[in-house]
Amino acid sequence: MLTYTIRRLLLAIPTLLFISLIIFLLVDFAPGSPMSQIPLTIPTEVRLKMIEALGANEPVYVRYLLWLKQFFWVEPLVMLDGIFGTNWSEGMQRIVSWQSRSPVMDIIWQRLPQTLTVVGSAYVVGVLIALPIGIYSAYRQYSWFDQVGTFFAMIGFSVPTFFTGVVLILVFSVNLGWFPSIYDTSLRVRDWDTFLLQVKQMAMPVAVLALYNAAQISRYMRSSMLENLGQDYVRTARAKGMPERVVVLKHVLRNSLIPVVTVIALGIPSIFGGAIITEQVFKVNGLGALLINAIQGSDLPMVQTLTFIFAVLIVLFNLIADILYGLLDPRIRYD
Amino acid sequence: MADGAAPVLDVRGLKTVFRTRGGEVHAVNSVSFHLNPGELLGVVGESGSGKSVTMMSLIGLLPSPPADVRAGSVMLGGRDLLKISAEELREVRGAKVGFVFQDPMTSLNPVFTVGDQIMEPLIRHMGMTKTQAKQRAAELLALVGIPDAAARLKSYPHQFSGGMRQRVMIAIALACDPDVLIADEPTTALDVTIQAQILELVKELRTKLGMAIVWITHDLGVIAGIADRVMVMYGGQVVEQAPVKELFSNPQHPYTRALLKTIPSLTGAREDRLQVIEGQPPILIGAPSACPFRARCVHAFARCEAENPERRAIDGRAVGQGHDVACHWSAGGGDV
Amino acid sequence: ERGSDGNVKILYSQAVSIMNAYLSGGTKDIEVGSLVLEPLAGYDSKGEIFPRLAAEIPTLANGGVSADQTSITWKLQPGILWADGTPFTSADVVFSYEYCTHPEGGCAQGAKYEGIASVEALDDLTVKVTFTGPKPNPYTAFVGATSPIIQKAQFEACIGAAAPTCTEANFAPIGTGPFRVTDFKVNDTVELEANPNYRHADKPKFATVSVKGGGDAAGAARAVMETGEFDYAWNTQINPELQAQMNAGGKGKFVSGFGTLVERIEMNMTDPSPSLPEGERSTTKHPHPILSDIRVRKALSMAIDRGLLVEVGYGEAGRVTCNLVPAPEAWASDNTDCVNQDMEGAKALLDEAGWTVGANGIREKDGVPLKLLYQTSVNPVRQDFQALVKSWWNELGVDVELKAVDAGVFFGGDPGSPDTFQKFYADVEMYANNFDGTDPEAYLSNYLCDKAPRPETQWQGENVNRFCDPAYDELVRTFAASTDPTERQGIAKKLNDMLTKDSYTIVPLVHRGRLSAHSNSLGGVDLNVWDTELWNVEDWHRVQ
Amino acid sequence: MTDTSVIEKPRNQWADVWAQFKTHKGAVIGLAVFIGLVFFVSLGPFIWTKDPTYINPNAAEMIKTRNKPPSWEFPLGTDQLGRDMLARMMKGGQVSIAVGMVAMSISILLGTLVGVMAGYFKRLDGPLMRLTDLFLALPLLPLLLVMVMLFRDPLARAMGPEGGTFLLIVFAIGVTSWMQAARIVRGEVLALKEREFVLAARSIGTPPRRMILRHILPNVVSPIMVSATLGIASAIITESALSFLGLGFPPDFPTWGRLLFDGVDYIQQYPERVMWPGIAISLTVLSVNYIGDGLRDALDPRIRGR
Amino acid sequence: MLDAAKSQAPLVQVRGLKMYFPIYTGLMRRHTGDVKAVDGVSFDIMPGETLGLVGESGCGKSTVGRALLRLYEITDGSVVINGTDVASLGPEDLRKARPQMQMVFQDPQASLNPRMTLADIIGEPLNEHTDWNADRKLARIYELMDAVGLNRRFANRFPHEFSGGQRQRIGIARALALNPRFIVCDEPIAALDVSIQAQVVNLLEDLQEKLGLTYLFISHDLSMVRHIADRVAVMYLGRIAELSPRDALYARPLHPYAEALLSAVPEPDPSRAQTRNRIVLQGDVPSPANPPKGCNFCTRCPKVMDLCRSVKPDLVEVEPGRMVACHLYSSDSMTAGSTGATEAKERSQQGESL
Ligand SMILES: Nc1ncnc2c1ncn2[C@@H]1O[C@H](COP(=O)(O)OP(=O)(O)OP(=O)(O)O)[C@@H](O)[C@H]1O
Ligand SMILES: Nc1ncnc2c1ncn2[C@@H]1O[C@H](COP(=O)(O)OP(=O)(O)OP(=O)(O)O)[C@@H](O)[C@H]1O
Ligand SMILES: [Mg+2]
Ligand SMILES: [Mg+2]
Repeated sequence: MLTYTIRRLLLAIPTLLFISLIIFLLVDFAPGSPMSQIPLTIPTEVRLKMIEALGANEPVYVRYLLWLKQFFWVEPLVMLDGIFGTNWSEGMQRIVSWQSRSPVMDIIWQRLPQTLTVVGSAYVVGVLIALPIGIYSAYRQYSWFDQVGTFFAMIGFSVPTFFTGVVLILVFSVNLGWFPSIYDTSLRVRDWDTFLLQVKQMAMPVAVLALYNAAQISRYMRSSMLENLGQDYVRTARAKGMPERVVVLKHVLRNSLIPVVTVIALGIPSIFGGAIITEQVFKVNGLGALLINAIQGSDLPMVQTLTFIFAVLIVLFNLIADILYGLLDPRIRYD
Repeated sequence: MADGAAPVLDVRGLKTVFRTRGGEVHAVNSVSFHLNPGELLGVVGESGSGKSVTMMSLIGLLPSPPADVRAGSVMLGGRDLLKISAEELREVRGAKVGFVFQDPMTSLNPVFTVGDQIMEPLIRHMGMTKTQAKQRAAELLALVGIPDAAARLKSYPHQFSGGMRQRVMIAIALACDPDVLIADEPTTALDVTIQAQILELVKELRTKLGMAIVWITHDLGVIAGIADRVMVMYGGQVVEQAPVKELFSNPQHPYTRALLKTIPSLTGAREDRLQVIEGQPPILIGAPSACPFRARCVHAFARCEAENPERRAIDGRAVGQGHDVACHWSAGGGDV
Repeated sequence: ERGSDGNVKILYSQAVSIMNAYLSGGTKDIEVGSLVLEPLAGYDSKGEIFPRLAAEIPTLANGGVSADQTSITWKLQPGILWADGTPFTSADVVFSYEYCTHPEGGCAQGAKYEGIASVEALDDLTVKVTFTGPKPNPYTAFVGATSPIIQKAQFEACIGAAAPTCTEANFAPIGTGPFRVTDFKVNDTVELEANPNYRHADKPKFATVSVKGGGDAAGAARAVMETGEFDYAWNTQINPELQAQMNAGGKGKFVSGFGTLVERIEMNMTDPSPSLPEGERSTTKHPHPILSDIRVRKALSMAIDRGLLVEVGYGEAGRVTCNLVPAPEAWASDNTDCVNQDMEGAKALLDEAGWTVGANGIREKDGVPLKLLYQTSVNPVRQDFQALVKSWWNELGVDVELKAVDAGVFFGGDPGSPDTFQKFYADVEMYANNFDGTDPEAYLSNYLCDKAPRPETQWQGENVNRFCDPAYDELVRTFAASTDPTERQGIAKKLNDMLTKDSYTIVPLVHRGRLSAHSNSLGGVDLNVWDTELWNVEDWHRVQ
Repeated sequence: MTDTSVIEKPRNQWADVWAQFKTHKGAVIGLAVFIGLVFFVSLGPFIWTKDPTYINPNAAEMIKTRNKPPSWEFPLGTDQLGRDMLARMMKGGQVSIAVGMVAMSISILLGTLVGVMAGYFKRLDGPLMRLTDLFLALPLLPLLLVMVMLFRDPLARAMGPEGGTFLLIVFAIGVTSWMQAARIVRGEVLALKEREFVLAARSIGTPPRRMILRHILPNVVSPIMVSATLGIASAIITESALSFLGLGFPPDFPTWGRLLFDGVDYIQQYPERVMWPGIAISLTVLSVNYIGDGLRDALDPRIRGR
Repeated sequence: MLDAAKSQAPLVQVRGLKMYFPIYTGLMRRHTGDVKAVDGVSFDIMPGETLGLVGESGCGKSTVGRALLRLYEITDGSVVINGTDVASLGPEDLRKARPQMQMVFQDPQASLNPRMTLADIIGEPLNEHTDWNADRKLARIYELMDAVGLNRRFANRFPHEFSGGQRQRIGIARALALNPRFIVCDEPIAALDVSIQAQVVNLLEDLQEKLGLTYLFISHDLSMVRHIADRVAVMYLGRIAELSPRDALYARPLHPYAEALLSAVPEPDPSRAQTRNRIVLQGDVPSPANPPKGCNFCTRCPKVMDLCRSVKPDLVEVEPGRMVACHLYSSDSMTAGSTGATEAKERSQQGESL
């Protein structure tokens, strides 16, 4: 297991380098310029000067190598400095956003909490809703519960979040006034009241995203359960006189969760990708908003770094999913 | 065996149908049998003859729908298992009746340790604590002949060979000292040498624990080796029933006869061609009104088409007690 | 009393990425930055200049501007303190100039300091700006929120190439304005509190300000007008129906103001045909086969019903205009020839030009169909405009193909992209533009022949329709030399007319206003379109 | 066993498939709805001949026809420019359904190709799965921007602006959404490869190409079917997001996704504006899902026999 | 048919066949060991003869069968079938050689593609190796179906619509399609019901007679092997333990493993079953990845000697026609000559024609 893990990690390095190169070139090649958001009143010469000051004129390979160095050497050093209070990274140039001129990593760290709270908890809520629905749908296959579940899952897939988001806002913020329509990122949970506020402002974005996630995961759960319910060991468990609860929730569930857990793990990187549209609708300003902002503003260092981190997460969680599979299923052995 | 003793298990007129799109499949049709204390009843019959369905109907293991246990009674310990509630039935399963299934590879849950799976019924039915159950589980494993039992409790099923897994299944079935052990083709998936091990084990356990056993198989050789009494099933019905020696020496039903002829012998004279039973097993859709074997029977005559034969004793004892057969021809209707 | 009104919440549908106007140029950054950093003078809501950090406005009359208009001397208000308690001096002013004009600094407001020979501190409270020549409008440097004064002590180490690395300073500059930053989250929120050293003891009324960014205009308007979560929302440009509905909600008000922003259609004077070799496409080498004829251009303009456009797209926040320079009044031409749609006249004009109606209702001439590609950026109102204009032009017998390009690409100016507005690989395109302050000189100079984007200039340049008229160039030179205000205004109107009603290279559609929203409980809002919208934030207060 | 007198005519497999399909109630309803939708969008314009992009050039008239509620003249009402919603729904449906189907086909094709290759050829497995990782990690927007920049004009020249855009969009969506299908198919193929009938085919000397076509592919239809169903929905939605970013069809060209997106602005005043496209998209997705369910069963001879 | 075999060279000649499945471990995926599924197996099969191959699960029977047909790339050794060394053929030559050697599989359900009709399945080899038109192919398919006793009406049905025995007939028809000379039957009856096993075995015998086929009949049903095979090879853990003429083996097994195996077969006669003296082997088969150092059977052998634990016995002829790999007989092995082997073969073949 350990050697397998290490081996996969080592193999991931060339893969990631290649991915980083592709991402870098692709993002670089895309049309658009960091000056697009500046009003047209600013004359051309000034624009050109600004671009020059950003270093955007350097040849692409120079920027790529610089970026590699910054990403793999400078930023880790900065992080170490942050932890141990050392100053190894002093004087080194970090990856700087073209839009805000501040280190990209700092912004990402700043954004991470709200993304994790909103998108993360939406994922958790989605999973928590999806599992029981999937389990029960499978256990009572073709019952009305199952049919209704299927129906809603399909609706969940087919209705875009920009629509559900706006509907929720209209109903719950405008008409009922229960929840705020705008997410306050500077809210600090200190006491019960602020906690309530936090819950309130999370309610709608979480609901929108959770609906979508739940729709998907409940389908996986259902089919996995169906598969396992037909297995011989279920009959064995029943023959032992185990109550249905134990049969389904212990024996079948444990087996069914193996593939589902890996599906869930594979979905985790998407949390870090944020939820572009939902974040925009509720103004959560998480990583998704950061990315879309950066893309629209052609903030290349930001886009490159974000997407590369995303790629790292994908590769990493692929690996984690595989390892999880091995851990959960005693039959699988990696060596 | 002890004819006078009250049977531990008494099944009468059991009927099980499956509702399918093509119609109702009458998988078990008026099956009656009993099981005396300490007796080993062998059940033979070809694939699809209803052996497994019969046994699973007894303790409500069939999924419903599509299965529907229509009629009959299953008396065990003075209660009719078909009448009691689902909860009560669960108390019977595993505690009073142990079940061993055919495929040891898939019948154990792959993600729980062998120990966990043996301990489960102990905790549920015997009210043991975890530590007690663990100790008992180790004893059981040792009982079924797995060396270093205590340590192997922590193993997962896939770490065991097929034979060992079947031993584990037996250990589970035996865990709560059941009155009846139902073994559904427990050695079919195993190699001959392993099968021999298991058969030895069961013989030994029988003498040690003295429980009654139903042993399903389609290998007449196995039956010959261990059974006291044999029941032959065909097309969802019991077609012949007799003490083992009687059945082999004096088979009555044409199916039983044919069956005995199809197996090549290991020791006897080698025949040039094997005997075959031509034709296909019956499709059990619709309530049976004729003898299920008539299409393949070399002795079939008009009555077989018209009427489903009743079981009938041929040695003067009551049906089920001695040798009985369900056939018009052997009753003397045909070639006499 | 300072801080008595608690917290005010402001919503910007574009989030703030930096507080230092010199490094961004984005309107949202400049405006929010103006809560902290101030210039020497600003414009009020009527477009009139008034002193902020300066003691008074230097003029020819008071001698602050030299008679030959080559220098201006600013007197600073005495006793002003930075938020950190240190005194504000002329050194800071000089430093701000140096900061922005450093060649490696990439200052976004470089244009503000153009034509300056030197800036020197005569004493602690006097700054003299010397120009390279006579400057009719000397109020560029240090005037308006786009050229604020930054603190020398804070930014000294951040000059030139180091400018972007001073994250701390760029996010939380020390200023003289009514508020100071307490927390800054890039592209998200800015938290500010009242500046204890603000020069007016009783201001600002609010103790804290929260500026939230992100989302869309409709959501922003809703947060003020319907849910009441925010007190002020910037640039809530939404469709008129929705405006009306939200107004009815009664929680807040829309406020609008008209600056110089004009939505217009630009006619491509050069041939954008893709069959031309790359490098010659949309260059002056090949005049446009259809649009070179002024009659076609005029007909296209005549077919448009601008009143309807305003009604559909902007409602209260738009006016019909035929001018490129619609304001200030003194500078705006009285040209109204385009106000009424004249479909028949347009048709006649096209007939006259030889474009006759062909088989399927599309006009053609010498077998060439009258077909135009009409591009703009992605924006719901613009897409509605496209559809409407298309329907009129279709009526005229013109075949129109529409195209909408992502704003980031359209305005990005990336020479590699075929879709930038400067490259103009289309026949007509629509966008809006305006000018800073009140003097249109630089704006009108954009249409000089040599400002046409072309391969040699990496497709940069403001003269996107490649208008080229030697008479216009000549007049622009006169304009630059002229110092008399009335004469200048006359020339500006002439130039405006040359571009619009005389040539129809630019077809103005709508004079667009700013539309912002504030809650009923927020008092003191006075929408300013000549400077930052938050220009008088220190006077904002809570009304009960 | 020996009566060879009556030789059954070769049965038409598709008749069997249809017979089984018919027994699946949901699938039949789904098919009816889907066919209804297809008729609605394809034949509808011949009956309801209003031009979906027609705006009354007469301003006074046009003002009067703006934002109309449903009426006999405009059965689904009009939009903010007085365009007939019914005509727009039909026109938009043509594009959306076509985009959904074609983009889904491309993504399924690619996904199946990669999945089968990776699963069947051990040597290709590593590289192809890394490629899948790469595509999963690729930022969609810059990718699209690059594709549009590179290919829109040449394509538009070759096929007209709408045809070119269509091709570009379906290709873009297809190319960025095949990864899930590839993973699933690969897993299936790995399992199928171990089945004895594959070995049997090998002992006959079946070359890999035919092995894949005849033995592997038919046996992976059911997972493919599932991802296909989901693919249509996401393709329709993605298309709307693309037009929103200016990467889609010309702006006056309606699609359901776009109508839905535009309608959201007017949701408070004219909620029916979002309902029409919303219902249409959901109906399409639901019906396709049920059809997929039915087809999966009908295509499986094992289920069909029952 | 049997008389002809006398003078003929063997149809199948296997020498030192080894089939190792490599195990890769560690960071660099280094080749650290092998699953020695088949570890040096040699035997001949004469034309028209049936060689039975028996042994416990996992002992390498299927692997031998598959390696013979070059479904695996073998590790070492040679497999000469009808004069060509199958083990070293190039892809195209191999394809050409395929028609003469075919296989019938254990699981009739799994070996038929569930999405192909019977006609497709039987016709597939014809598609691969002939360029006949559809009619001719159909004629051949019907012919084959007749030969294996399938009703022609079934041609358009799918495998799941058949019973196990019928499915196995389909598998046999497919194997026969190209007129092979040699068929590997890999447990063709293991998954079938007793009453149907007999049908299939009879069919195989009939076909052998009619078409002069040569079989390698893999099974663990010793009584069925006794019925069908001329000679029987008993395998244990990748090696042949004993290779003897059928009657001799069943009358008096020489290798202790063969002996145990035979005694473990249940006797379908209650009177004899009760009295039979069973040798019950203890424990399980060792892993083929890590076989014992000496004789593979030494861990379970009731007659194990010290020598067995250190030296692997070779397969040598200890009696005419009987080859055993066991140290118990090593002293005799010196005297047995090659002539004895042929003698034995004659005897066994005569014995069969009883
Ligand atoms: N779920 C089901 N639905 C419909 N018919 C069923 C179902 N389960 C079993 N049957 C039918 O019931 C009959 C009896 O099956 P059963 O499993 O008892 O046979 P068996 O004698 O145990 O055979 P085997 O030796 O193969 O285990 C068969 O004809 C089978 O087709
Ligand atoms: N592809 C493979 N990779 C690794 N090991 C294999 C492979 N195929 C077979 N083996 C191993 O080779 C050994 C022999 O397998 P084989 O299938 O030949 O046994 P068998 O005698 O046919 O058994 P059975 O009676 O169960 O069919 C087994 O231990 C098996 O695990
Ligand atoms: Mg059974
Ligand atoms: Mg095998």
